[in-house]
Amino acid sequence: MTELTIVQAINRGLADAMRADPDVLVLGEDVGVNGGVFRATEGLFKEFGGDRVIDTPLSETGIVGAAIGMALYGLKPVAEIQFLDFIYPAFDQIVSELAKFRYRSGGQYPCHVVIRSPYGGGIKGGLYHSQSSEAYFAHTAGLKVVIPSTPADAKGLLATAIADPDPVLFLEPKRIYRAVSGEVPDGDQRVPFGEARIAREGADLTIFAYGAMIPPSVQAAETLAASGTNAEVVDLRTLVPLDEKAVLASVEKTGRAVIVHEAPRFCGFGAELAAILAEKAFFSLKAPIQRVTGYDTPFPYALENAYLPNAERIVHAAKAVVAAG
Amino acid sequence: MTELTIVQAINRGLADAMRADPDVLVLGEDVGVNGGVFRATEGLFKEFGGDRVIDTPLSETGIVGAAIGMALYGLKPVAEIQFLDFIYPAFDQIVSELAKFRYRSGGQYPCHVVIRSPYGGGIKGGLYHSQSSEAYFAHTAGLKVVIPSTPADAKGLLATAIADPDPVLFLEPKRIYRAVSGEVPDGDQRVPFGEARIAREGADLTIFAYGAMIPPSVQAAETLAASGTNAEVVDLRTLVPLDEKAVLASVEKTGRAVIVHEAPRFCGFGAELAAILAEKAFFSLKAPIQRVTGYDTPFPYALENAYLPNAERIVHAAKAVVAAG
Amino acid sequence: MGKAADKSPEPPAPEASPDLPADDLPKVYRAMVLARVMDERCLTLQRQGRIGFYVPLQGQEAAQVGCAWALDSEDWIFPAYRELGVALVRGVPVKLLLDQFIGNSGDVLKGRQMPNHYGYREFRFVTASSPVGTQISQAVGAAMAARWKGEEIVTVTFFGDGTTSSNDFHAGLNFAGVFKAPTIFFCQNNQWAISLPRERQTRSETLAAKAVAYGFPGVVVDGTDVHAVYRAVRDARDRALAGDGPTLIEAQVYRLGPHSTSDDPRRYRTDAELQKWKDKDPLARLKHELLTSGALTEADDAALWETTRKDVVAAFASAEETSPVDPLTLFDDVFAQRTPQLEAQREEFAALLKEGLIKP
Amino acid sequence: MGKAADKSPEPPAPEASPDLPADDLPKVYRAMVLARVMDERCLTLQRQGRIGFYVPLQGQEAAQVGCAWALDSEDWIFPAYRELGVALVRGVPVKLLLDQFIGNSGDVLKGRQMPNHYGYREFRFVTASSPVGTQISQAVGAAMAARWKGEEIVTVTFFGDGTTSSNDFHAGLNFAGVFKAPTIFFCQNNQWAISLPRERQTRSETLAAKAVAYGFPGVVVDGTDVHAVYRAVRDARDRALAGDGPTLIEAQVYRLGPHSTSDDPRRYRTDAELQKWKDKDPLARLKHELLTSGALTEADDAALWETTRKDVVAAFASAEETSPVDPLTLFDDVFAQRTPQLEAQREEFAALLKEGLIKP
Ligand SMILES: Cc1ncc(C[n+]2csc(CCOP(=O)(O)OP(=O)(O)O)c2C)c(N)n1
Ligand SMILES: Cc1ncc(C[n+]2csc(CCOP(=O)(O)OP(=O)(O)O)c2C)c(N)n1
Ligand SMILES: [Mg+2]
Ligand SMILES: [Mg+2]
Repeated sequence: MTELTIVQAINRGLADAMRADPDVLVLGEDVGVNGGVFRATEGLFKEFGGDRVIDTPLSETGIVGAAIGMALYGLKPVAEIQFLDFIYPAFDQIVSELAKFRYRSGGQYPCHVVIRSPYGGGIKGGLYHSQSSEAYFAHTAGLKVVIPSTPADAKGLLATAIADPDPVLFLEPKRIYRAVSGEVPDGDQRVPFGEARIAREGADLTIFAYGAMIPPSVQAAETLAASGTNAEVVDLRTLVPLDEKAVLASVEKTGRAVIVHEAPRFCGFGAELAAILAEKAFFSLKAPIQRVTGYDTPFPYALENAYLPNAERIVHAAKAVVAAG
Repeated sequence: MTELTIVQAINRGLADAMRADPDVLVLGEDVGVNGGVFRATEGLFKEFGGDRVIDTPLSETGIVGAAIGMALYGLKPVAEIQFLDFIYPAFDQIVSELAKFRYRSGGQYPCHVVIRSPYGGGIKGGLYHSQSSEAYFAHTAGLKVVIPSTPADAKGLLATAIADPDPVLFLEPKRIYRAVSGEVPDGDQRVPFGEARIAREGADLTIFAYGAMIPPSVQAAETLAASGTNAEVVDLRTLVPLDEKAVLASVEKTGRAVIVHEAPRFCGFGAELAAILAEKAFFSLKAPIQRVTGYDTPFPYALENAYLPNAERIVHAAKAVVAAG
Repeated sequence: MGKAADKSPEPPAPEASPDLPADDLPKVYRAMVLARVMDERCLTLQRQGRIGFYVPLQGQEAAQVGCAWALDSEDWIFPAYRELGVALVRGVPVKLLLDQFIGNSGDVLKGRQMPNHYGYREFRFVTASSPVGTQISQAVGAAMAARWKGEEIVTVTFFGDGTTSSNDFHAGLNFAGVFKAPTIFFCQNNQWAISLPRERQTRSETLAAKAVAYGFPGVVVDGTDVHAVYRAVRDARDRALAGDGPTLIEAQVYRLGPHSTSDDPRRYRTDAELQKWKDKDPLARLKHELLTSGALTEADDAALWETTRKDVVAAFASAEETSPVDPLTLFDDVFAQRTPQLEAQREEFAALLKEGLIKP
Repeated sequence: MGKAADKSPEPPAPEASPDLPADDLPKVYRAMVLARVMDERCLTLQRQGRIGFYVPLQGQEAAQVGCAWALDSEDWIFPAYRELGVALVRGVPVKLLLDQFIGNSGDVLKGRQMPNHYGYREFRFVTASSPVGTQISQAVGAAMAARWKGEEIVTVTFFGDGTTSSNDFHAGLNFAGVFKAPTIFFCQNNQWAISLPRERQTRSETLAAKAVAYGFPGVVVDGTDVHAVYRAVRDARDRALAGDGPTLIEAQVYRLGPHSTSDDPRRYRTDAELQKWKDKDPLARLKHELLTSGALTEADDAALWETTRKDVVAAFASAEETSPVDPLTLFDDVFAQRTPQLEAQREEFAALLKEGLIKP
């Protein structure tokens, strides 16, 4: 066990994977000499050299296209997109190619690629350094989407992602890169995909969240406890594959759901959770499902704190749900 | 009134708009001399010339980027993306720029742009000539998303789109471009955004659908009528802005919902509808909501008919919902 | 050897160009004939509704076969959707291709893609997709990987004149220049991108000249001349393996047929232009050469066409008899293993299939 | 006039180049000083936590001011995020810029964007965004629109060396070439894209040479020489308005400061390199010229710096006193009119705000 922040856990995870497997390499903008703008790749260039820690030209199209080609040839590239907001120039490669290659080739050409990217608000980054666009990717058949919220999960899920033969989008909650630190098991400890984590147990209501929304969700649960509502917090960890079993089991127990994410509400990931509950846990539900999310506007700058879900809003929604039935 | 197919209605709508307003122009691949690969722009090049019906190089990035620039300067470009499957090279321009320009400039720079694109399956187009990726765009704050299902709506909604000062993604159900024909009012008859159309009235169950899923939904409703279930079919017409009132009103009446779309289920547009119902019509709902959708795989070729929702699947789901409560 | 695009930084020395071995020429011709025969046949089959769609290559046979001939079988091909000639040189059996065109159970791709979008790992021919250009940056990544693994191969990517406008053309060539990737960019300038003529695609003087922007050589070759193409590709391959980086080759050809079976070229180009290029038919050119050299007689030629036609007809008959794909394969290969969600959808699907509510 | 990039198809004739009027020089210098003063001040303010972020322009003043000086006030600017010098020449008041940096109620953008991402329709200075390159193809569309409307203006788009690798660089320049758009592509090659040096961004000999790929001229200018920049831009503008199409200008400069306040350049570049370019400081160069010509004395200069500093400090004090943005504006300008959904969210938000559950 070592005490690490999330960004340190990721850095450690990358180094471990590169040491263990010569086919793993890292590429992206400023990932080499500079060690990444968030220092997630710090030290890798020194240890593994410029052929395995590749500073690329400023082209996300090229980064993902090249990563796919490398994977087709048998390597296991880990590409960094500097901010999730800048992934869109690579969207064609991701949606048309990365997600579909195995399928359209009848299984001949899997794409063993991980794309890492910091996502979300909370660093006063405005419209283009704050987005949380996981829903686009979760809707894209053929991609796995992973979002850790603790240092241990960051390392364990990253190890699983790098070992996974399918493309994985690994989203890092940059707001808590350094804010959260915790014990991380040493060695190759993997956290499996498709298993949610119960961040807090409870019986009266379930709060579903992931990534940087876990801390305010847990905080909300604690506030709620004071007023007699015992909330469960489910950290989804992997959006695809989703741990539907855990989602349903929790609501079958609590009968109430509040869903939290930073992304705009409309067609956000929370919609899918609500839809699953409305289909498969309908008779367990005692009250309307509420979503506490970013608003349906672009991400603001000055009003960032007003935009992002906070513990107060979660508590407010939870109370409304409890009051409703 | 004139009897037109959907593609003829669109062609007519474009010509009318260009005649009425010299600031309207059309650009895209093969839209000029060739009249568009689906002939939606047939005749426009001859009437309006190459400066207003612009054959562009093969770059969706360039098409949308240039259209934005034109709009900033005061024109009203209507860009064609040849197939919705090919919109991804323009995704950055659409998501980062088109959708956010008005907002991020504090209202100084609206983007009066329409992007037209044929979408959906049913023409044996395989992975790349069949996609139905409306959810990506509906999740993008700042974009309007419109999908007509009849010739009259095609013309009326297109007129509204071209007059709208905000960016509109206008998705055309290519599968029924020519299959459906109907009466279209002459002259400048607009269909407002944000008003769903009741394609068939009913009291027992609501089928929500749009675009090319309207015909099988109506067919399903007719089959259901034979077995005593009176289904309402709601044609959403505009996904953004959504006619939430009509959505809720229908389910408040019927108590049951089946949601139909071609796109993969996971995080598809249907999830949002289900989430809205689970939040705001919870106490009206008598039974679980079911979604009849494409599967969570890339769009297939040989198995296209097995993939696409059909009337039988809709009937099957509707019966299950009715049986459940 | 075609002239180097003016302004290329390091034009390869034409004198170094190796020649297409004379002994190979009859085989090269046979490959070109096979491609042409399949093309003609498939256009007919599409009209008859026996295949759903087809993308012809007529006019581009010398470029494709000449290029493929200059490669090693270990080299990786990243095609667009029109490279039938390359696939045939690679040795992909005709029946296997036709299985793909039908999308039956013999199709390695399991019926997942439109005709022409095939690929065969066994033949190092990467599965094609429709979005133009995406293969270009992938080919560069693969070349970087091969070099990293110490394998002495090149990757070759095919694309058209229109595709030089794509994002991946720019990204791929730039990466290749920066990383000196052992990649050959083989652009078949067939003068049209559906209805857009080459001159309206870009104002660059030649397409090969675009290599200047990425700091490596670009060459123009007459793509109806199988010798010129062969030499240019051999040169590029040698350069790449010597560590000197990529080359852009512009093979000037003409698409004699429609863009695809959905296209009607009479809407946008003239008969006169078509005729001009028909007079430069690459098959006629090579046939003339072989007749002149005595490597072929008119009688040989007639026999060749006849046998080839028979073979293709027989292969299609056999492909048509091959059983359809199993509908349950719909849920395979999304991931290496089906997720619980996919498993559940598969069960739901299987039940509906059984009840006859889904008809594949 | 800078040398034409070798290989440009139609290098403009240097003899035609108009000169920067001597009378303007003191004003040009004043604009450069103002830019430098604001830069120094904002770096300090950011360190003090009084603004959240800042992108400095030090080293690029001559390029920006020289370019802006050569334009007509009706010309449209499509900036990246580093073009403070251009905004100042356009006449954007310092206080208005500082309001944007704070994101207060005086900000025309309503506090919606990070510092440096401003824009003012009134000054034909289009609001900047962060994703690199997107402004390039937009500038081309606007130029096409202006021509279509019969307006005699050009659009000018600014971007860095790194941005030549972007999708929109390729798409934008290609469209401009094909449509002969009256656009000037003004590339400030400041030698670095965050930590990536120019030589590793692309292997093209110069960035200007990339114009070859699009069939129009590319020129290299010394971006520390305000005269050279002015002449190159005037030439390009004349060409554009004469209907001869776009020009790519590569202004060679150096980013003397960090990429942004989040960056530490010592991680990737040497003091020696920095010193070399500090010796070519564009402000020192112009000052020397003005001292030599007698247009400026050392005393004038000292006074200029002092007044400028005072003005900026005063403007910031006033900006800091300006009230914050109204939280309810969060829901404005998504669309021309709020949709019912946005109206409902706004109401929900207003209620939470009232109850103190949301703290802006
Ligand atoms: C990104 C993208 N946009 C549009 C299309 C539609 N499309 C298919 S082929 C084609 C023209 C391609 O021209 P070129 O690159 O010259 O190749 P050719 O077909 O002539 O061999 C177009 C526009 C596409 N496949 N992909
Ligand atoms: C599409 C995209 N990817 C990545 C980034 C992150 N980023 C911001 S500036 C920059 C470097 C830009 O370099 P250059 O074009 O040379 O401009 P400079 O900052 O040197 O003026 C990068 C990588 C971005 N803004 N947009
Ligand atoms: Mg072509
Ligand atoms: Mg730079």
